[in-house]
Amino acid sequence: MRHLPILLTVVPLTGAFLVPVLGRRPDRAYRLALLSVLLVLACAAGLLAMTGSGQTLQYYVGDWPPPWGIEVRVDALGAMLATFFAFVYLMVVLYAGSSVRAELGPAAQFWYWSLLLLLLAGINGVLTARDLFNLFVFTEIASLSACAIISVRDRLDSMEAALKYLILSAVAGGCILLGVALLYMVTGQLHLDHLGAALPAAAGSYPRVLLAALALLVSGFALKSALFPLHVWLPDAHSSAPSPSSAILSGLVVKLGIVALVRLFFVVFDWRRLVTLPLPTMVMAMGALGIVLGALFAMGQRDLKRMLAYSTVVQVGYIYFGLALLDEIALTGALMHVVNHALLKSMLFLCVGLIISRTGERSTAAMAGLARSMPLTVASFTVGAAAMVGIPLTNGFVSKWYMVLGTLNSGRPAMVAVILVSSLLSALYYFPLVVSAYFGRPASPQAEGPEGPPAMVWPVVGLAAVCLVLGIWPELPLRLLGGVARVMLGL
Amino acid sequence: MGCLAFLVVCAVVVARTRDLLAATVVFAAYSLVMALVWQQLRAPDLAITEAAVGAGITSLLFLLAIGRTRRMEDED
Amino acid sequence: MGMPLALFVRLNYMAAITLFLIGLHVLLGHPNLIKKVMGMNIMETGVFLFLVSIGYARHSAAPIMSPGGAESGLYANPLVSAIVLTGIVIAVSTTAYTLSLTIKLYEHCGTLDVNRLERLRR
Amino acid sequence: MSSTFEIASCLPVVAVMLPLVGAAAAYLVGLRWGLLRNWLCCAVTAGSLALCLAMYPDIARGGVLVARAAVLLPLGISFRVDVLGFLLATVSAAIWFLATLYSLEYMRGEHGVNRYYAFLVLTLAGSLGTFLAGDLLTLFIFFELMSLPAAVLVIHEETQEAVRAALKYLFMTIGGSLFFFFSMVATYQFAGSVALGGRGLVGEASTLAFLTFMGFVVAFGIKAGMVPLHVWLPDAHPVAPSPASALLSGVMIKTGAYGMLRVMYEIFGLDLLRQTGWPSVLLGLSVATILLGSMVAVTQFDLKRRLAYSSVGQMGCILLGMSLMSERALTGDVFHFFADAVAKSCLFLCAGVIMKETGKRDIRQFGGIGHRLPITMACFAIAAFTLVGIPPFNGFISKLQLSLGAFDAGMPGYALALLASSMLNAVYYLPIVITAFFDRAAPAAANGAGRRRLAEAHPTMLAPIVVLALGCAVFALSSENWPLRLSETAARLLLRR
Amino acid sequence: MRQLGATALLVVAAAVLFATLAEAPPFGWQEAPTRNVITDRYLAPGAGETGVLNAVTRIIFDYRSYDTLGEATVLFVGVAAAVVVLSGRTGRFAVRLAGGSDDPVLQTVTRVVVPLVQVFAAYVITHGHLSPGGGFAGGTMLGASFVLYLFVFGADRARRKLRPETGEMVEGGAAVWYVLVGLGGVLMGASFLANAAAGFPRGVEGALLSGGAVWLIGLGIGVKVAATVANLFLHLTGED
Repeated sequence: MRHLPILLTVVPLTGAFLVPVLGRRPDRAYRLALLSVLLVLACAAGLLAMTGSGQTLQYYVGDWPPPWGIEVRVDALGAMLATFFAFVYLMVVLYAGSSVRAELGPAAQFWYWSLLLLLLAGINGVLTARDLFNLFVFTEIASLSACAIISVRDRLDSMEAALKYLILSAVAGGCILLGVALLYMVTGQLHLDHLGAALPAAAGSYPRVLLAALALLVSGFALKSALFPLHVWLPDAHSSAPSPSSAILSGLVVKLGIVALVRLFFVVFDWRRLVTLPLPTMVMAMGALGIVLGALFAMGQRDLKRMLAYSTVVQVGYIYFGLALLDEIALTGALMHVVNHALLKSMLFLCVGLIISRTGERSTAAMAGLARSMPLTVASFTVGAAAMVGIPLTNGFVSKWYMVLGTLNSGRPAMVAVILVSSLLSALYYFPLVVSAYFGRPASPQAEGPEGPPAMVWPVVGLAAVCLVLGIWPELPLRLLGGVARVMLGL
Repeated sequence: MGCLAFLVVCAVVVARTRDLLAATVVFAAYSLVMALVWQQLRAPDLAITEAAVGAGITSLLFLLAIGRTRRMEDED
Repeated sequence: MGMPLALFVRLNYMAAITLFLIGLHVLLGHPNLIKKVMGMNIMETGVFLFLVSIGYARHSAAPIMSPGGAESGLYANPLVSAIVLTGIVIAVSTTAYTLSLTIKLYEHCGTLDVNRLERLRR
Repeated sequence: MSSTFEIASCLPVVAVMLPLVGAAAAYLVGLRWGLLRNWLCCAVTAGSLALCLAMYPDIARGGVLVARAAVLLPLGISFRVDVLGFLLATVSAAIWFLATLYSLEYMRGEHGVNRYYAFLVLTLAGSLGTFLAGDLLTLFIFFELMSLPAAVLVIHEETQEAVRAALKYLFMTIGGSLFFFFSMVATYQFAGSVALGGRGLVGEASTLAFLTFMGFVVAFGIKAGMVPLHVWLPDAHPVAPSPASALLSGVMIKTGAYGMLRVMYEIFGLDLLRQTGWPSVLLGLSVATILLGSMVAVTQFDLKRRLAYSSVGQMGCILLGMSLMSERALTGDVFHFFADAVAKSCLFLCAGVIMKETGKRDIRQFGGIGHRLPITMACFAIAAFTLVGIPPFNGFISKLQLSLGAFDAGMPGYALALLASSMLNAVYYLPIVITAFFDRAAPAAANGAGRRRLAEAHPTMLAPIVVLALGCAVFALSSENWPLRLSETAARLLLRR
Repeated sequence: MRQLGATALLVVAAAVLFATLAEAPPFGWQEAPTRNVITDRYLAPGAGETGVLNAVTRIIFDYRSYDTLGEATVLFVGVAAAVVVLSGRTGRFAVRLAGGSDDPVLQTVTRVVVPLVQVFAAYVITHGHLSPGGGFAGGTMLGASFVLYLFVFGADRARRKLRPETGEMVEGGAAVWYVLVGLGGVLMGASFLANAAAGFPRGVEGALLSGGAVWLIGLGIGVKVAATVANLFLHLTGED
């Protein structure tokens, strides 16, 4: 049981390395992927149970104590995110099991599972990393494998989108590494907590170097997590990828930049000193811009997947907005929204994947009158839309409640308008789809038969069910995240 | 000190030149001199690795890429 | 007058940052894909040069210990070399993947120019 | 009656859960057996009416029923039934039962019937929950649970016009709920709790408090059809099937006014309102609502659109009554809730019969239908007289109390507004009744039949109309005006706080 | 427009970075902040705690071997993605490089040089913990020798010598080997990737087999990098 923190990353790695060893057999690779994800979910659930009472699990890799060796630490936030991300991963792998044959090229059939497992390893690595350079390495693994699962689709637009994403993530990687170098130059430490301890002394003699390092790290991770002005790569990347991949990209990969910045903001840099810098207000402004302009773009889209991609830009802006408030309740709300959005957006992308695979059309008009032939999918889409808008009894409402309360608590009542506008804008581009699905006239004659293979439909329904359950009984995640927020803010 | 100047010149040449093959050759030279600089900065491991990987594999990759695409940068 | 002297003492850092900026400029500014990948490599080697320069100390020896284990002289910083080694391998794998994407895109649309690719896709 | 003590009871929880579960059951049953589903819906609505009535003994003794159901968020769902909540919940359950009975016949042969019944019962759960809610969060949740499914009722016909009206309704409702959300969170910020029934949670008179008040005004204004925010109402109500519009106009827009009432007297408190004078905003808006709603109604010739605009007018009276802040005005206001709910739903049900039997929507062609549909038109007349405020009916009592209340509050000018509302009501209701009964228009000759046979509606449609019409009259005539007595107690409770 | 934007970004970044450089610790300063308690332990005289003379290899394969595992994964991801993309359908503008020339001089020289390179590569891999070099450099050289063979004798003969399937299998196998050595530490009661703590024999200082797990991991990495490079170039040339 002591080794659970490291197993989170090692199990998917081993699974990924075993895929080519098993020979070029897609079905074997799929079963291996399923097994690995199940194991990861079990590990994550175990960790969540252990860190439930707020204590954190430290694991020294290679038995070398922190400043010398690398430490892997799992706190309540890491455990909870790992559990929900692993659950989403399980649903997506189940979904992809039957949807992948149509969309992928020949060689991709079995490499796809290896790349998915590598991405999961990268995600878990970032969630549990406690060493700055280790965080960078796992962010690179995640970014590279994220590009890979876009370009597995043997089509021109996927490859072009993957290339654009790859080049921008290389730029981000360069900036982050330079930031790490600057920090190491003035403090000599790489472990997050020791770095945090050494910073005040270094700030005395090298203030500008630290500012440059902070700027580079923030812009690098913001570029990787598509904060507003740096989001240009996201719509192409997430809309041209195969549906299971876009579900993971929008749901999980985008959150890695956010988790990394949360670690940096609250563990390394003393956030009370950050308040004096213009950084929080700048991030808040970019978040607000992301919310409004992203929503306007989303309304203009005719392609379902591009609309969902722009909606991701909005939600990332929303989360950054909550973080930048530097208020305990808003932080709880923002972290809760990281989980909510992971569940919601992956479910919505899988819904759209089902709709596309059944009607063959990607346009928003494809949803007209679909409720009769695809009842379960449209019902889940409705739950997703309701949660995005923040209707009560969905998990979206819970995080919206905490975000607005946090905004008021931090003494910025005017900022509440931004959050409310984001809910209204989400309604403006989600609800017409739901209404047209239930009450519209189907354009093309509906194909008969069930709405999709059960292995594709039930994961979608499962995700929707979890969103509702989180909406009705949110106290477990909230208690955990409340504790994490208090610890981070050092209250 | 001379090597650093050479490196910067190589980088500028790679940036300016139109002919990709020439750029690749200059890039190989750039990697070799970079390996030399690292050896001077007392990092022999990196010197060997940079020589093998930077000059070797990366330049080879560029050559193959140019082989399979086109040589001149500005298209008609 | 302190500025040029301060910079002269840190010549290596200046060179490294210059390489980083040239690489960044080529990566973002040039339309040709292969030129972009070269720019990416130059940018990353720039960062690596910066890192190695951090680890260097005047009159220090390479961090290889002699079996006798006697003297404890001044050695260059080994941690920096480890970091750069990892960085080099990351750079190579990114380059390999980007170049194969470039080759495939060229196969489908016959151009390496990013603007033309954009128009073709729409 | 002055002291109130809290009785823990599960009646409110069961009353709300029954229609919730009933709706799901009705939908599932409805997939196979239509008839069984119809009776199931009637049973469910009747059951919730019975549950509400079962609360009467405790309420009569002055008790307040309290129940904490599930724990949701830090605040949890809680119910708190006092006299006002009980009165409105019982009235809405009764009207829902009658509307369900009415739709058995009305919806025969229509499309999407299964969905209609399920959402009809679901909106009942929403409105009951709103009236019985014990804190703002529960009120917000059931407020949403009522307004969003109502969009499905509005869109029932699935015509292009219905879809547009429903979308407009949906977006305005969501906009309204955002304002409500902001104000609720701000209240939580001020007082650390959102429970109703207190003396007044928001103590200070800061600009944020005013913003919170205006947030509530906008949120409930949209639902209640206050003038600048009423634009969705004249489109949505006429498009919906008649029993649905009866419920929409009769009960659902009342939840908006009810919410405003609760917020004004239990969240902000009487003395804070008097000290800051914020209700004057509501006074101005309600007068505008009365005048504009009634005047536009006069110009409408489509029967349902005229009724919809009349609802806007009547809501203006209710909003006016609550912002006068005098005891008699409040009594009149609560009674007017009751009177308008009964009368307006009766009118809409009659309109349904008229359109179903004669197929005509334009008032000018209503000549002589009084002879063909004597009972319906008689009930229509009674309900119309109630709303106009002609003495023997409920309307007169509430208008009287409201005017006296205006005098008590020292603002006689507003009594004039009430008088104007009655006059305008007369202008657009009475002509309908007159042409229906006394106009020898030509339709009789058109179909050439000898003596026009009595083409009255199906008894299950007529019964609800008659009961509602009696509801308008019997209480005023009978010695023991039960709803009025309850209204007085409610008013005293609200002010005493 | 893109050119203008890039230049503007260049100027701003240059100004910021050069300003901060002036304030950085001087180059080659012997009391720089990075020379602290951490580097003192890394630079322990002799074979130190890990039985490895080369301080950099100590860090790569023992103190921070989790980083190296991550980095081997990055290489695996990069090449796997490249392989997937390259084996897609061929486009209209495809240019195939089968390689290979029947020039006898070239072939004989290659036949002589390739084994030599492989011997040197084997030396570099196995002596990673004693002298500069190590898994990565040696592995790359091993891969490069195969690529030389590939270019001279053509893709088809190279594929006969090393089929892509076996290349991938060796690559995956070596990576799993690395993880297994790590798990070995777990089986022996210490934590993942433990070396001395897990009881791997430190061996005689300076001897070929000293350094316990470090030597095994170096071997694994060498084979993995060689297989990966070979696999990449196999897919870059020849029919797929």
